[in-house]
Amino acid sequence: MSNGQIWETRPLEFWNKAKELRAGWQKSIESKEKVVGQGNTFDLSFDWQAAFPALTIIEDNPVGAMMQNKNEPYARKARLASEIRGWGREICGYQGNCWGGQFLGYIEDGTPWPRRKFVVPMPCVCDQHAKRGQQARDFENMPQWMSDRLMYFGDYDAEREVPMMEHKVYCNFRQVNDIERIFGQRFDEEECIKLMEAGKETREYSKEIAYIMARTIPTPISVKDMYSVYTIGGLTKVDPAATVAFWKMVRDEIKWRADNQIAAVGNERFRWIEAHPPSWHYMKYYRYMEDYGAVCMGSQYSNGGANNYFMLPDGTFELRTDNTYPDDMPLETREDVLRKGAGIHARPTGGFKTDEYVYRDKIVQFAKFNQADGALLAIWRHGVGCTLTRKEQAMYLRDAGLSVMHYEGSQPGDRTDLDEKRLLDQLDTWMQSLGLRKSQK
Amino acid sequence: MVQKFGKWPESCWTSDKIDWKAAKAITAGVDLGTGSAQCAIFCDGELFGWSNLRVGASFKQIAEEVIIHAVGNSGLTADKIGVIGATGFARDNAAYATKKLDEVHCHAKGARYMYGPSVTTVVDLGGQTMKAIRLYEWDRVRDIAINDKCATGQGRNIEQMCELLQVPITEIGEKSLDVKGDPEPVSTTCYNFARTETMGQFRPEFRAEPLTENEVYATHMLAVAWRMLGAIGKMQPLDPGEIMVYEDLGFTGGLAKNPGITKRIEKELRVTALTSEYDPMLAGAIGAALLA
Amino acid sequence: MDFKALVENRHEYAKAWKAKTGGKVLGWFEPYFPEEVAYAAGVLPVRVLAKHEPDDVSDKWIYASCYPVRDMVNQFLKGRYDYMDGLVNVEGCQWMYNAFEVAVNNKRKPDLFDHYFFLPDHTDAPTSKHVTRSELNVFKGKMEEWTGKKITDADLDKAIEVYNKNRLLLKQISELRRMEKPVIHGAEMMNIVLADQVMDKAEMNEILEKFIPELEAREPGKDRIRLMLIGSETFDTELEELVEALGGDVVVDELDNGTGYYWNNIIPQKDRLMAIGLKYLGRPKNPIKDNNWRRRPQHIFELAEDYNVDGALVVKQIYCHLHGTDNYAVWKILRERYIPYHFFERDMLLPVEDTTLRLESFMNMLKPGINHLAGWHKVFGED
Amino acid sequence: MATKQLWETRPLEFWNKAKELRAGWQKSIESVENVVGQGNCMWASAFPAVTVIEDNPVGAMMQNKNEPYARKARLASEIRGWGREICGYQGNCWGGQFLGYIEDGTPWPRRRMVVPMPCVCDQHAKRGQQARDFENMPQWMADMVIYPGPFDEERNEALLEHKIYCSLRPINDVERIFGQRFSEDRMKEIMEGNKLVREYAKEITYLMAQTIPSPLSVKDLYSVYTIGGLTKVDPEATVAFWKMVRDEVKWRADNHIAAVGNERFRWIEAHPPSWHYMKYYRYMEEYGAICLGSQYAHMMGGAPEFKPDGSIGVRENSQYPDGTEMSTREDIIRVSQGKEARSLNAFKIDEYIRRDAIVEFAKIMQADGALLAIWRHGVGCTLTRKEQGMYLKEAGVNVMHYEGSQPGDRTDLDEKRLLDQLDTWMQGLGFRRQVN
Repeated sequence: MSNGQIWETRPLEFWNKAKELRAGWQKSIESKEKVVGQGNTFDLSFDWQAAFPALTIIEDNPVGAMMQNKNEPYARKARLASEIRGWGREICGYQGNCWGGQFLGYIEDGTPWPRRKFVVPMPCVCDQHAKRGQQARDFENMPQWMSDRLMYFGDYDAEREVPMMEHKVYCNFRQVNDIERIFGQRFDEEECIKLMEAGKETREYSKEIAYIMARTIPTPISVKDMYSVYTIGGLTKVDPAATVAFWKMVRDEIKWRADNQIAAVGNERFRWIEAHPPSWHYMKYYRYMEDYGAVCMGSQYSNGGANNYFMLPDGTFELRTDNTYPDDMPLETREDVLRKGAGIHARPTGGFKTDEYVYRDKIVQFAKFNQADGALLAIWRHGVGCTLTRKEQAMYLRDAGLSVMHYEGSQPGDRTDLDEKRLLDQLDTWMQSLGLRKSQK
Repeated sequence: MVQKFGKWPESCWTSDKIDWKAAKAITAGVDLGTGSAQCAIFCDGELFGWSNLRVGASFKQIAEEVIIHAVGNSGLTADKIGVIGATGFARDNAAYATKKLDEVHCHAKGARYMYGPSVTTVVDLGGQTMKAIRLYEWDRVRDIAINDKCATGQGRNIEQMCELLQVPITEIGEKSLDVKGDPEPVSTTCYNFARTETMGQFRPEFRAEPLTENEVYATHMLAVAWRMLGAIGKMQPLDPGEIMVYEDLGFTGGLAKNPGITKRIEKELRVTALTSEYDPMLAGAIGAALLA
Repeated sequence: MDFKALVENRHEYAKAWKAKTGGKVLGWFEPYFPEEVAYAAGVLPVRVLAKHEPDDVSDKWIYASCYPVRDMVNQFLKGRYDYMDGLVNVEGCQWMYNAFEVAVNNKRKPDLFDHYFFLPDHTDAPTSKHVTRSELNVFKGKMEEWTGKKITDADLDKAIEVYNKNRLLLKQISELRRMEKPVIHGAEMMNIVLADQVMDKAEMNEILEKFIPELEAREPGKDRIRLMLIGSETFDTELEELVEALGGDVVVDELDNGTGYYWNNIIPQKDRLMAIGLKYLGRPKNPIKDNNWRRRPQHIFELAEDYNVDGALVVKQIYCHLHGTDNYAVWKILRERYIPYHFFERDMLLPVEDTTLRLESFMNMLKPGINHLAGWHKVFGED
Repeated sequence: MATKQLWETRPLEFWNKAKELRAGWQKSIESVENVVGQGNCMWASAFPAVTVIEDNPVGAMMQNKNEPYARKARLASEIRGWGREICGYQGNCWGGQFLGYIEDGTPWPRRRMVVPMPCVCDQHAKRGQQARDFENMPQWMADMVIYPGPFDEERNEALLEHKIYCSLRPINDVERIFGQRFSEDRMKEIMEGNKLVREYAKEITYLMAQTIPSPLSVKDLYSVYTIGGLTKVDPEATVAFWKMVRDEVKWRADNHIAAVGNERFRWIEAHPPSWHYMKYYRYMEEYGAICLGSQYAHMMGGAPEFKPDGSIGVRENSQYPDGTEMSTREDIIRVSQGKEARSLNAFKIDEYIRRDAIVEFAKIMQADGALLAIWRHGVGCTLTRKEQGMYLKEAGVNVMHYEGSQPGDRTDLDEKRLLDQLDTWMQGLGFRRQVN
């Protein structure tokens, strides 16, 4: 091991498989046979879009993020195309990038922008998600469906849940019926049941990964590895069976690394969490921190599985059960199948951005769960859903003994107002004030 | 016996290979139209027998006869048929029917049986109504357009024209195609007015060349075909940007046997219709049997 | 309450009203007629309805035109409307104008009052409201001259209040049809609106105020296919009854004399006539008044969405050229918003076999794609 | 002269000029520099490059020239919802728009705005909508103001303001949207030219009415009557052309040059036949029956009427005196519209204000008979034909009806049956055809 390195490190095997799956997703967007729609059918904790023979649904998050990550000049041109049409500095970067491409009419390699044919909702507390589908339909006429991310404060309220649940089921039921009617593709209920099983299995693996990552020192993987995995099967749609196999492979490799003390960062001395990725073109700041031995454990955004763990008064962590019906539930009609997918609770049990409404201090539990020493909370100028409570969360984390730092920027899909050099200076000040020094290589 | 020009010959067939006594499920479909009535009988999903008769004076009587002719001398009787679906204008006269079905879905299902699963546009050219149906790849109707209220320009009209012009209904179609170019269609398809206008076309009057007999038939066939295009076209997307694809087109009903009409519709829709060995008039009855 | 009977005995009702009050009855043709001014003069405004019977007498005067217009003239010439003391028509459909003019030219009473009210087809210009106010003023003068009674602001206020209340009650009933399994179906609702157009509004308000609680106490009906009716004016409820017999329900209509008749109310202001004028200029547009940037297609879509319809019936009287010309825009909005629809033409006579074939096929076509939830209890047997 | 021909006949010299002007109009529609608008208004020529076309002449020419193309266009309209109740002109012209090409296959000249053509006929009121329903473009609307009875000062005030606004608004908006400067002076020239054209047309109508034999028949008038009105050509050329026609007609009247050599029966019509079947005039001429046209054909001159002193004139609205000072654009429009909101000369207005005016028209034209077509659709053209037939019969004019769809649509017009009817009518009055 190189000098100053405490644990053994090793390249990740699942890395190539992840790249291959993402490439498959990119091709599916440009495919001609498939009917491409904007949105994400993740509202029912599984992906019913795959139950249609030739349908692909894309949310503009991954599209906008990849544009920013891969081709900043094209992303900047796209954002200008959005700005001159009235989307100024207040619009989420992903939205500005993706739909800027639509206004330009071509993607980065010059080929025509793949037009969307319909819009399904991606229910999310973030307003930009709620409004995003409108843009495709304002640009040209296409069918659009809407639904809601159901929200109320406090504990589970059975009375408020009943009409909310009917609303949730109706919105999905209507999308499936109308897509079948309008695009002439038959919805396959059997396939849909298989998808539910696959969705459940994938979620189990992601919970295990989150647990291993959080509770093992040194952590077997860091957030930058998680980022090449975390959307597969969710925002980035790939073949369901491949999704389950991939997540199993990732869980196995991480478990093996944890058992054999293979570390993501050789001289891990400081574990820190974040609220949100940096601007996607500037992932290298993780490596800069790793020079100090500071490994990033990720965020409630990247480690979805961790959100199911809740801290008990004695400091231990309890895994809350899933929001599903019994397995032997009768499934005679399409409505039954979708009702089972919708789960028992209309309101989501918790997780990224939902906590801003329901458990405003959940980030402390996330930090404790990940045995973090510090937190780096980006405060974005726009992207309302990603910035809502960062300052408040910082106060809760400091009360819990963590060292917290903020840095300013626009939003992960937009590099405007992010002074990269100044960010590195801030990181130096932060680390050195905690007594850490960069290891000389 | 006075020769009937405007009548399609009646026909029926019963399979001698299938033993209906061994069949687990016998279903029948009856299509009681305004001009003709059909029946189709299936044993375990296989076509056992069919009949295609003219509707005489009484619908009740034809409802009975159409089954008798379909079973032939196989000994099968109406009460032994488990399920009978009735459709068509006079479906209420089939007292024995266990289920009443609408014509559109019956003709669609029948066309799928006759022309195969690829058919997506079915045009039923009936005696009094004309139905244009668009289907999904699976058995579900996507869009329908039905001719205007009155029965002008339908099968009944052609039958009357054949009586008037003393030409058999089986030949008027071919003859109407045997012309150099289609002259302008007769200006109306309402039979009462078309009669005088058609007669007028034989007269050499005031700067108008008299038409040959075939050309007179052509003027009438084109007028009727043009009227049907008005209904079929209503299923077309509103703006020319998306011209609807008509490739898999199947004709059913009596006028499907009249090339003078079908060829002219195909020419205008730039498509060639699918063919089948079954008599297109049976589509309604076959569909009713399969859907019952 | 049998509203259909009220519509059918409208002649007897009007005669009884005349006997009881000694007032005059004023027949109107086009639905843009501002009845409030006539009501303020103590006159009973009554809509001239058509019914289907051979138009043997009117054929001499009118060629072509839609059938209701021919039948209105036929009934007028046969004396069915002798109890009407006056006729008024508003600028609108020309066939309707012709019915009014032929009736006036064949006065069955020497002193038959007639007036032609010019409400601009171009309803959206800033000057349109001044034209309407001026015409209202002229009409008010004519009413005063005809009835010999001065129309004061108080009379106008009272009339506005009665009519606003009437429209609100009708809308109250119509809102009940937005619920799943509504307690009132299309035929009964249309009969209520037709009765409303041929009766004294004050009397009708009392009836409706008694009727609404009864309605709200009713058990919800069966789960039916929810249809919307778009197209020419109707004079009877044969079509709605046939739809209900086949398992559907006309939950909302965009008819000129249906929802269009009671959709918006007069917002009182100091200048009463301007208030009345703005109401009629602002009501849902009928085809001749829907120009420039087209408000009718958008209104159709909003009704379809509010009442959660599964499909639309676009039904037009044969030879109704206004709704004929609007077909393009109506079909365009229905196709753009992916609302399935079936178009057909009708006459006053509704052939049952032919229409059943259409409606049954259309409803069977809709059934596989219906977005009606069976609901929680059906799936799990719990309540 | 053919045997038994009573008067000398001579081909018309203005015929070629008329064809040339019509061809110029056709080219102006297809020109790319022009902003082509649907509708009809006097002020269009005061813009440097604006052409307005009402679909009447387009639909009529399609029916007259190329029936298979017109039939295909009407089918394209029918499948989009315009059935048998829609005026033939509208079905033809906008059917061409749906098809996307005109009869020779070249792309259909797209309209880019809609200006109003105020007319009592509902189809005119709704016609502009179609262009804007098909694709987005600016559209302006106006009303044909009507109220029965004599001139009503009180009603006229608000109606006149409405009429002025609806004329002024499109001019201002066209200038703003299409960036073409409206020339007030040019507008004044057009108004002058228009007055002259109306004078000439009025004289032509008078000469046709009051001269036996008539120097001109309606089929000649039909190649002239829309020039400068529905068929917009250069204003100066319009005035010169109408003067030329007036002069030739006056010379023919003075020298007893007849349109129909053996004129023995003068008849009027309410409306042209289906435009593909103009030959029925010649068929009647073989009986010596000359058609003097209809209020529609004579619309350029205005509606003729007997003045109180018995002389023949044209219905007049009270106008501003000549030489009224017109400094602003609004002044010009006010003067052009006159002082009366309701225009007595508007075509088809008789159906509202003087349903028996056709009797006066027949007397002025010294007509012996009237052939009133009753159309199945085209509401404005058919509204009162049967009633007018009754009034004419009471006035001693011999009336006959024949059925059809509308001049732009030959559906339901049985040509042979029409000729049989004409034979019965003429032979019933004792005339025999002289087939030379």
